[in-house]
Amino acid sequence: MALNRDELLDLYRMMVKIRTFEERVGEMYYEDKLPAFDIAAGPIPGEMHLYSGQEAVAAGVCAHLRPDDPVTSTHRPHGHLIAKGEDLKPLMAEIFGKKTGLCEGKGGHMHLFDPNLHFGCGGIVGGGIPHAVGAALAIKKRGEDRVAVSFFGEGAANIGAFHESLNLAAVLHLPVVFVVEDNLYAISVPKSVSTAVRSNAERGAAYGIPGVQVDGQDVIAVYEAAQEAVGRARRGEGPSIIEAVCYRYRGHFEGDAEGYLKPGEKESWKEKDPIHILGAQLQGQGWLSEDEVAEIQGEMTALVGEAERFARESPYPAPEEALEGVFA
Amino acid sequence: MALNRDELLDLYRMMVKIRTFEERVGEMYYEDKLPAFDIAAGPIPGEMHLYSGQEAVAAGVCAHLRPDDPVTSTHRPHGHLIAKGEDLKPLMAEIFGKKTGLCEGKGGHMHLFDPNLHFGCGGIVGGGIPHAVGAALAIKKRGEDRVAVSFFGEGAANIGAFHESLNLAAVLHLPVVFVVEDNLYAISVPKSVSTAVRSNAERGAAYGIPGVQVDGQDVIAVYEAAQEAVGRARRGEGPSIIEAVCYRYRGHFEGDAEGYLKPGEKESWKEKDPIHILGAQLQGQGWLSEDEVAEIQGEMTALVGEAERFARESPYPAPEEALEGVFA
Amino acid sequence: MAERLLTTSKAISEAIAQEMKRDDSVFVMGEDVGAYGGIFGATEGLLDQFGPERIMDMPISEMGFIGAAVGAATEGMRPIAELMFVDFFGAAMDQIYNHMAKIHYMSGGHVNVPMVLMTAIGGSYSDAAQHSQCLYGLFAHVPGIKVVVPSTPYDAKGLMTQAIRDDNPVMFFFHKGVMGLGWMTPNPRATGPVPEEPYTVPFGQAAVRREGSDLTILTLSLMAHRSLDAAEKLAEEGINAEVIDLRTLVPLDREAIVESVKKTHRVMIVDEDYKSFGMSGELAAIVAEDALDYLDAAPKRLAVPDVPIPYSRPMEQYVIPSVDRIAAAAKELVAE
Amino acid sequence: MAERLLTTSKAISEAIAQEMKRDDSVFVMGEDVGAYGGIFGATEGLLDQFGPERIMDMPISEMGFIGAAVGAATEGMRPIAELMFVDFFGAAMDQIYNHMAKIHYMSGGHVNVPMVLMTAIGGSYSDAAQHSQCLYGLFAHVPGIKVVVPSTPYDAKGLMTQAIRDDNPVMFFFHKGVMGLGWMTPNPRATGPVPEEPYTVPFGQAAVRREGSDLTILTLSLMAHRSLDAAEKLAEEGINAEVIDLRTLVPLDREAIVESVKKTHRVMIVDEDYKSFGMSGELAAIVAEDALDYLDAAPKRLAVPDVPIPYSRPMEQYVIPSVDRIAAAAKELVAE
Ligand SMILES: Cc1ncc(C[n+]2csc(CCOP(=O)(O)OP(=O)(O)O)c2C)c(N)n1
Ligand SMILES: Cc1ncc(C[n+]2csc(CCOP(=O)(O)OP(=O)(O)O)c2C)c(N)n1
Ligand SMILES: [Mg+2]
Ligand SMILES: [Mg+2]
Repeated sequence: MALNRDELLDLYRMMVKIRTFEERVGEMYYEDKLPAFDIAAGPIPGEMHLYSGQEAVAAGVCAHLRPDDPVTSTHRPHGHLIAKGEDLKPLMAEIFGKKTGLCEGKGGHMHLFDPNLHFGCGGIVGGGIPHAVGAALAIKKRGEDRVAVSFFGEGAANIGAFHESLNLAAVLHLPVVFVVEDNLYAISVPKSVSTAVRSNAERGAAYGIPGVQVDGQDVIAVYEAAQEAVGRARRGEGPSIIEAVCYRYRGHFEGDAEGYLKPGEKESWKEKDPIHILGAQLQGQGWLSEDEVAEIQGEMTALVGEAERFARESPYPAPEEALEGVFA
Repeated sequence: MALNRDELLDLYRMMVKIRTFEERVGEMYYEDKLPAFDIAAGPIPGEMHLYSGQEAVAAGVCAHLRPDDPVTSTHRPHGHLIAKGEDLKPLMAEIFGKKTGLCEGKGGHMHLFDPNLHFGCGGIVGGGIPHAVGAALAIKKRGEDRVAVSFFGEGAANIGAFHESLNLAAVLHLPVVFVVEDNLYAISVPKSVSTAVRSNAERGAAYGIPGVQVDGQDVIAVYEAAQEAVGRARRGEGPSIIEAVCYRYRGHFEGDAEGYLKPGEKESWKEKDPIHILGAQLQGQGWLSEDEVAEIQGEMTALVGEAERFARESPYPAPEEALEGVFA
Repeated sequence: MAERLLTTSKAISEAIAQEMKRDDSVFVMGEDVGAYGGIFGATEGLLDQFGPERIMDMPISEMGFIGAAVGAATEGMRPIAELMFVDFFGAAMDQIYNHMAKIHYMSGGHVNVPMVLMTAIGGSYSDAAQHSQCLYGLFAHVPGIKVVVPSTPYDAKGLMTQAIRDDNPVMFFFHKGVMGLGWMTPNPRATGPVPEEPYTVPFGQAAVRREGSDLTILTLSLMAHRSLDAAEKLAEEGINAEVIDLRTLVPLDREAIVESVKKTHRVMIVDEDYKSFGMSGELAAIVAEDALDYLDAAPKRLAVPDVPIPYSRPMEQYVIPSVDRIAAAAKELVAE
Repeated sequence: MAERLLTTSKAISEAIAQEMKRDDSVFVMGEDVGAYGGIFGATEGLLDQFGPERIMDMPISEMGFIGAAVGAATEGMRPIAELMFVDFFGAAMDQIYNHMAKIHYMSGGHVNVPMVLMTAIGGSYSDAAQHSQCLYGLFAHVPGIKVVVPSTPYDAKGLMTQAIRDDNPVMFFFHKGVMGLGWMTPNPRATGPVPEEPYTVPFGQAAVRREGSDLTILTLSLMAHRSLDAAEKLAEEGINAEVIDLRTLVPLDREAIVESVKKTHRVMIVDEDYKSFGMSGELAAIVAEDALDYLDAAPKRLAVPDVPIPYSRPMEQYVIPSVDRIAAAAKELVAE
């Protein structure tokens, strides 16, 4: 089922939105940290894992999701949350550690929760996978047609929680889709050093779950694979696994010297940039002009700028608020 | 390669030895515990998981092992340790909690260690699997031709440690054999409730490991599968997984009311008893007379009796010894 | 009408059944919780009443199913997960303490994780190093988990009901020796009066099980039983021990502790957990902080002396506080 | 000749390199320990020296590879495994405490597990609830693990050398803030004199970092640095603090603690771990047990107030003891 212009433009716009957000965060991250880099300094302290380059995965999958579909993400969560429909302001404010942030400054960039969007993430590799299974269990128990999705990296597919989660989802026949983003590395460790199998999609067979590997640079391929998997789950036909092969542009985290890359590797991936690929397709169809490209970029830059302003102008939480909220 | 008479008789004798040991432990376990069953009472206190019924697996696999081949086992370890060549006396004494026990009374039935036989086990499901991988890593690092073997139940194949261990063994191409004893249940939970796949041998594909499922009642089938897997490992050709389908006769542990069994189930398995199967084959070949059957049984009964006497007559450790040996 | 007597295990399963009837979102996940009824009987009879959709046997995958309980809880269900023995927590600890315990806080209070993680603790029956531990002190150390450790059938029912209704993650530690199981060493204190109708016992309120004037014994779970038995012996010798059953460690009834010590001027902590860096240290520290000037003797700690639990009976009995050792230590303390 | 100055991270990697040269059975397993050199530099340069057979990058599977280290150790190797952040221990805890810690004891002393598990601890740089914890108190609670927490480059090298040579499992906790990393907030105490030749620092010997007479500060790791800074401030106001760096929690130098408190009559514990049921309680309890009559004031504990570590800077700075708060608390204590 071919996508129409509006659908494709939505995907395009979403990818640009994510990219614009991430690149701006990446710029601001270095404010007040240089010349002698101090991770604790600046308006955005701490670790920072950005999603630039992988936008097609979040956009292609989340295009099929409703606000009430639970999504769990990782230490690299902004793209998923934006694609899920988050307002950039509270997201940016949280990254700034402000009181107006999604989590009132307690969570930070790796720990973003939005109950309205049924979104959660965390800094522990594999930690979110069982949560998606549990959310799917809740859905099944209530007889709803919601679908849970768990995003995680190819590195996470080697941890026990992956195995236990897929097995549980399969034996309980739950409405959940596992999306592996194979961006080739777990920090510096390439997939070839961490597993002897080519594709994590093939691991589905170990649980009785259908699996497919797709080109994660091609948002349409991701969209189509997700359509099938999400559809299957929504119809009560059980879990699926998708592995999308993609690439992260900015290293594992900001400050990563990337000594482990092969020469020219990143450049060659940038030639397959997911936004450019879709942009070229749309332009080829005559569905996107140069002006529109600029317009969309302008719109997203403005949105991100607004979010930035909101975050900067928001107050910090009072120090003593740290003592509140351990228990409900 | 057909087994000769001596090889088959060795397998037979080993199975009888294990069975005789287990059944005697099972009898003694109830001493001083009845009429009002008290798990803490009697000469053998605590939980007791016996191996009766599964002897073909331990015997068939360990026939290929040398004393210096590392083996890790589970909460149901006696059979593996006996097949590995353990003297019944210190084993029995440990089960009695005596000072002369393998572990001087500190370990007990589920925690048996013998560095001379490179044997270890433990009460945590899946806990021993990574140890076998680590032992195999040590072997590989030293360029030795030893082989590590890990025994565990089909229930353990659903825990994360299984996944992580198989993945690690595969990517490091280690000399290790994973032996899944599928005795249909994890305590009361049947395989169909705990996984959606038929055979854990198929899970090997998720790691790039060859896998095979065999009839665990047929010691020759187990022997042959193990011959291939152990040989592969010894030649440096990497890990394998074997799943042997078998049955435990005495419930999960002593005292198990077995309310979860289907009617007639145990009886029908007893008709496929591994000792009887091999015995009948041997008798059919004219390699084993009725007299020899009785003689072997008599020999094993005597051996177990000696072990029992040794255990009963041995002293308990002094209470204060509890304080020693936390650190080397 | 005669009081109804129940074992602790029946009290727990009754609490779960009543809450399951009251609230559709409550369900149970665990290994052998169905047909088997839970290895320690905490879910006995529930499968027949509620069926396998709500009493769910799990594959052996504690990280997976406890994590799934977390995910179901954040979606508004109220799961009760059973970790068969607390000793297995290491197979699930990431979900327990990085997720179950922290999500509410990390979310800025916007997400609740209303779940109960119940688990069996304790030794004294030769189950050795990997099946005999208590470890409640470890969970009380990491913030975000309510830690409940009942000693009586009455409390077990009321605290379980409270735990299920609580909007926070609650760990519920039942000692195998207080459950009243037919196959454990008989313990008359494991059976007691339990009202049939649902009721709650609030968290954070210690129970003075026995009033006394000569020393305060701070304890909980099976050690509360042994301390009471020891107190009876001590009474015969004219020593009057006050026995305080803490019931919950998080929240902790600091006031009750301090008040009692201010009255008796002597304190002994009886703990089946490892001695160092755990409950006994915390309680002694609290007393030193808040009642220093009232102490006539140094606080005394009786706990497992920082060794794994040995298998063999004489060694195991030596490391887990017994009635005799409690009484002896109390006498020493009073004589100081 | 001028003393050679190293950062703590270089001191650690040097200790590892020297022991690897000395002993073929030593090797390193961990995530990003190879080309990356360890996220906190503890294995920097080792891949070039020893190659990927001995400096082994691992898949993300802490249970698997830490368990494999246990298995390799029982076969006579001496693995050094790195758990990237201590916060991830929950993914491996079963192997750490049910196997690594207990096998020697359970085997009746017949099997050794000579391995080092090194891990990064600590916060103060907005890495939030899942990447900022200390948790050494939790590992000190479970028997069978030696717990080493260095604060200086000199100690880090000597304690690491000792750890590798030790026949027991040793957990080695390096605080990110004491490593002297180029990308962390600069800390002059993270660089210091380190002899080039191999040497050991024995376990169980606290270091008196600063002598004083008005109060004793018991601490370790980054909090030792902050306590020393606070002590300098206090000195300006005429308060003379003795600062004791415990260096190892298991074994613990109980004598040094008690002796110092008997001298100063006042004790404050400064701890970056959670306050309750942890190190600060244990140390206060020890003081109450062994030096009750010498105390002129109740022991004081400054630690993370039982909340997960919040992300936002003002909140994080509020919960982790700072130089100013240490100084203020000390002043209060002395005034009591
Ligand atoms: C259990 C656990 N182990 C290790 C880490 C440290 N760590 C954070 S991200 C990461 C790599 C993750 O790789 P992958 O899953 O492929 O995701 P990616 O970063 O490539 O998006 C590692 C090892 C962690 N956070 N949690
Ligand atoms: C991590 C962990 N979870 C649960 C248990 C409790 N338990 C002990 S044996 C067992 C069943 C094991 O089943 P399986 O692996 O099939 O071995 P079998 O008993 O059938 O030989 C369970 C659940 C445990 N010991 N460890
Ligand atoms: Mg990756
Ligand atoms: Mg089984």
